[in-house]
Amino acid sequence: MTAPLTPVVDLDRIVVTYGGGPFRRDGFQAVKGISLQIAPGETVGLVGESGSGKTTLGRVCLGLQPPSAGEMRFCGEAFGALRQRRGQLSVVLQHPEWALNPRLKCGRSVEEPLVVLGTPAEERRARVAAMLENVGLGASFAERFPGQLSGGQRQRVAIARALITEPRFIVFDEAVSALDVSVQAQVLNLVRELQDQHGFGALFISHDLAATRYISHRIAVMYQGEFVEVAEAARFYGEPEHPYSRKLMAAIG
Amino acid sequence: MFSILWRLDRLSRFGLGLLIFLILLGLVGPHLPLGDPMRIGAGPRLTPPSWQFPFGTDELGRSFLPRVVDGIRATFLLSAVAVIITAVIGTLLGMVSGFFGGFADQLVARGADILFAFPAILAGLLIAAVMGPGQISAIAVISVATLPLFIRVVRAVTLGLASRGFIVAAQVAGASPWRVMMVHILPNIIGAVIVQLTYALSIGMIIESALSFLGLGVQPPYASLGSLLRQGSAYLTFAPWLVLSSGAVLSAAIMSVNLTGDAVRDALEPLKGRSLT
Amino acid sequence: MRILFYFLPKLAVAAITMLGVSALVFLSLRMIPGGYADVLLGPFVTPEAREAIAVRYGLDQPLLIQYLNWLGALFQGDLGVSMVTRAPVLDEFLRRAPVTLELALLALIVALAGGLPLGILAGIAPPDHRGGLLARLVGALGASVPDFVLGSLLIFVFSVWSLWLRVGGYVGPIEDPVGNLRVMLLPALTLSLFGIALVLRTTRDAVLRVMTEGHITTALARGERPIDIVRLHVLRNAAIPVVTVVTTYFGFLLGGAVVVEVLFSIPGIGFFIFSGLENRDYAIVQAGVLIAAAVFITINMLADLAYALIDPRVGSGRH
Amino acid sequence: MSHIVTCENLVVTYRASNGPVRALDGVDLTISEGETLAIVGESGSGKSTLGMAMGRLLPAEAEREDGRMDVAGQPVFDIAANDLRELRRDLLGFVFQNPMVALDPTMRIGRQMQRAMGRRAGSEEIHALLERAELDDPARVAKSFPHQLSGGMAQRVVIAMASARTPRLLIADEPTASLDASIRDKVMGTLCRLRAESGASLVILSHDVHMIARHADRVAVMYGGRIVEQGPTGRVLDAPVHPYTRALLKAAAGHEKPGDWLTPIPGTPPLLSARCAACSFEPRCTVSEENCHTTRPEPREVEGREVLCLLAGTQTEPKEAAR
Repeated sequence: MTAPLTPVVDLDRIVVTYGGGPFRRDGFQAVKGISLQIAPGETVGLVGESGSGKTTLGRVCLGLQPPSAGEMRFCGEAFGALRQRRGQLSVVLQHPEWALNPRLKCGRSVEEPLVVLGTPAEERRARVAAMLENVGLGASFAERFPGQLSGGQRQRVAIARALITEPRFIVFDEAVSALDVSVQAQVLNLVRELQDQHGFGALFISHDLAATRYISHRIAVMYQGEFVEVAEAARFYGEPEHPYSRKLMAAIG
Repeated sequence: MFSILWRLDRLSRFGLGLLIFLILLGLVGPHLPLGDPMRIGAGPRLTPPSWQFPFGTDELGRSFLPRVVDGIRATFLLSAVAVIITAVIGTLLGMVSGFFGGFADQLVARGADILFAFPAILAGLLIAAVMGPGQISAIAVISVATLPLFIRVVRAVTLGLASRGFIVAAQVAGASPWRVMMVHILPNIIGAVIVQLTYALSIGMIIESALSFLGLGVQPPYASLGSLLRQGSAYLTFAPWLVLSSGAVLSAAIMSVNLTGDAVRDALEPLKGRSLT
Repeated sequence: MRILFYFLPKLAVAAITMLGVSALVFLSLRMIPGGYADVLLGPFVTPEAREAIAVRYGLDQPLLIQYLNWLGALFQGDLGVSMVTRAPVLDEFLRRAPVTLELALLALIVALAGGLPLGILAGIAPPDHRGGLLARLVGALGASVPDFVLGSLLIFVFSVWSLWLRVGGYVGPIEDPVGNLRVMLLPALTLSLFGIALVLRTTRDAVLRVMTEGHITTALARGERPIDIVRLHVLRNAAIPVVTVVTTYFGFLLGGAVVVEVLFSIPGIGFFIFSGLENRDYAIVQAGVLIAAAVFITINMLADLAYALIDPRVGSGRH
Repeated sequence: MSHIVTCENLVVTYRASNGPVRALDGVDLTISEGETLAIVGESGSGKSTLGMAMGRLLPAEAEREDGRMDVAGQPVFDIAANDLRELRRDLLGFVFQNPMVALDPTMRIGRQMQRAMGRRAGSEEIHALLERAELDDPARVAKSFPHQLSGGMAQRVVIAMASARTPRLLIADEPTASLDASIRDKVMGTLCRLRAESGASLVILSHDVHMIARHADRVAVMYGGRIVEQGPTGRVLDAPVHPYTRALLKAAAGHEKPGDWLTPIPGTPPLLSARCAACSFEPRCTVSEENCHTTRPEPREVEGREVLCLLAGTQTEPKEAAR
């Protein structure tokens, strides 16, 4: 750990415009010139209401949504194609019922990123077993189908899949929002522990400020495509600066 | 999957049983002691049904029952071949269209629109004009009529899946589009394809028999249920058993397919309804 | 505004579809074995006659030019002439259109009158009610008996016991309205059975789907009567899929119910196209398919418009 | 004080393809006139079933197996369809989780309001009621279709509809869960104010402990289809005695300090198929003893609230399992 670390993700004045074209009303700017750096081992929380552009920004960070303007660098280099970034980044999404392919055994879901990387089968099996242990499930879960698991267990399998290639960056998009309070805490703690172990950078997208500030180091509050406040998470245990952030705080009580 | 089917009600079971019975009959029919479908003068001409000739005889004195059994096989086989080929093509096109979106999607969707705009029997007339009547024309007509159905259903279901977590996760992991489609999308849309397959099969059977009825499908001396009806309709008033027997068997065959389709659909996405009190 | 923004792209798509249809139809005729000249002149043609025909119909030009010429003629209402009678094809079709239109409307009315009420009842019946089973049976039966089977059966019944209705011997509705109805009713009924089944099944499924939606619970929660819930909240929300199948069915009827018209000797478009094929008069088949497809595309466009009127969300960009 | 709701040993099961699911496993509950009761629980705890049962709005596959539910003196599961309809229309008001789903997408708001208020309501009255629900431009709202409103506005419409006929009991199922965080509190405020104006009782069904802490007089915590702890809000939330309530409060993010760790509840909530013969929380409980596994707890009075735990009040300081 010398000098300032190269950020895993470096967003430079990103703009995303949807729509436009014949027979359509004017384009809609979902993201309006946003800059953000995420350091290795850092979790940045991204809160905002539906339609604020936070999911779009998450897609930009994953290379799924090419920005209309601005630049995205990954570990100091231009992002390039997703295929070149195999194994370097991953995602955990909302809706545990759709997080895993219902037709595949969990083991096959978890090993898929390794298959894509071309890891030999023997090594894959060992790493899948180890990773399932790591997320607190046990290797026997490799043989189960998602339909036999609870929402929290499925989200754990999804996290195992996200971590199996030891990626440098993970996006959690509403990853705990659909879970019950008691299970939510299990998953939040798991992510915190795993980050201490593996040191990935993370973007934690959520509409739930309480969960976000618990898990994040820094928080960016997004409103209508722009950041209205970016501050240390601790700030959101006190009195944040922007009036909109304070409105969000009111919901926690 | 089959265990789900048997949990269904009487009507569904009846349809599935009938379907299996008819397919078996068509398969083993030639080996059953029903008589030779091609033997002219096996009995007197146009005799009404009797123990010896359960469906009577036709104008050449051929026993009609073995001809109907032969017709079942021809109708099922021809429609099934056409529909299965179409299902494979339609599923691939629909997945590509729904998954890639953009230009590929426009191309496939517009192509489906164009095919859909041709009324099936009219398309049959046109294709018969170009290719001449016969089985290949019939297969082509069935494909033209059912391809848009597969494309539309598969495209819609794929679109619904494309934003699901496991698809996005696979893309982020760097999986190739082909891999995503084959490993993640196909196994999850196969149910919808099967439902559509049964409906397309029933449409295919209707088209095949209608074309044969018009003399554009299976050509003599071979028989399908439609051509038997055509043959019988010339003697409708004084030998109605020809039309009645082949018509009843044809309707029963299509109904067995439809009921099976309903059963599969109800098993995959049950519609519950509720009371209004 | 909303409807305009929604409808303009639909219009463009319809135009593209029509163009594609026309290209396919054009190609199909050029692909007929033996070529155009053989078709026109029969198998015993001299090379000179073949040449003359080729020049006269522009067959010596590249395919694309031929197509554009043909398309240009189409836009002026020139669908070619019958190879047999030499009469303009369009006139022949327009003369027969009213017969097919009448048949289609009769069949549609019967299908709606039978299918809609049964479908709604089957949809709102309590889950275990016997009516649901009956509806499924009618639906399965209607979708399974091909029109020529039902038609043959009806012809048999009505030719043996000559009840009031008649088979064959078409008379126009203007000369003899009652006689016309006597001739048309059987083919219309034959065509409508499939329609009844189609409308019934679609309506039932759509109603069942709406019944589980949240706003029905809301209506129940504020103490609405069942009849009001169905009338105010179920029907409109269930209408879109029903409109879709009804327009597809109507388009199919208008495209010439070939089999039924042939079976009952109704001198409509379908019958005309079929006899065109039998006489190897391919210009009629070609034009017939083109007209049917155009009618079908137009009707579907009207359906698109109907969606926007039924559901305020359609075309609003939010769904 | 008279009771608007009396619920005794209510058992409700759902028929499912893989066997019955017992959503309510014997619920005893009374709600007083004019009070605000919050029913807290996780998904599958039975809180929604209980709320819907108050208006007998359960889906067709649900069946009342045992017990009774009296609302305004009428046994809702045993009255004729007509009486039930009148009860719902005149005495009950429901607010659902997702207003976009609860409103008919093809009918203008004004017309839907009129259906709720009764035939004679004119546009003036409709506008007035919308205004009371804090909708700024009632004329425009009345002319809109649901999809033209934001989620918050639509929920205010639903709240206005629920209170249209001054009901005696309002039932709100996760009324703010589908709304953006920045407006939740305000919408909740509107609901509570309209309740106060009419003097009705209010039942809030929610998983959000912090939200209800501010609005409810009394809290009932549900787990495994039963109410495991109920009592005055302050007492239950500040000094919970049931191990589940305690664990739930420690697991919820929101009141921890920066850098603290939350204490999750291990395992997953139960799915009952038959009457639970033991304490349904026992498999996840960190303080359970031998007989928790064999004895079905019955309601007991402990420290000013009703608790369903054999051990509550007997252990002074619960043994905490290390994380």
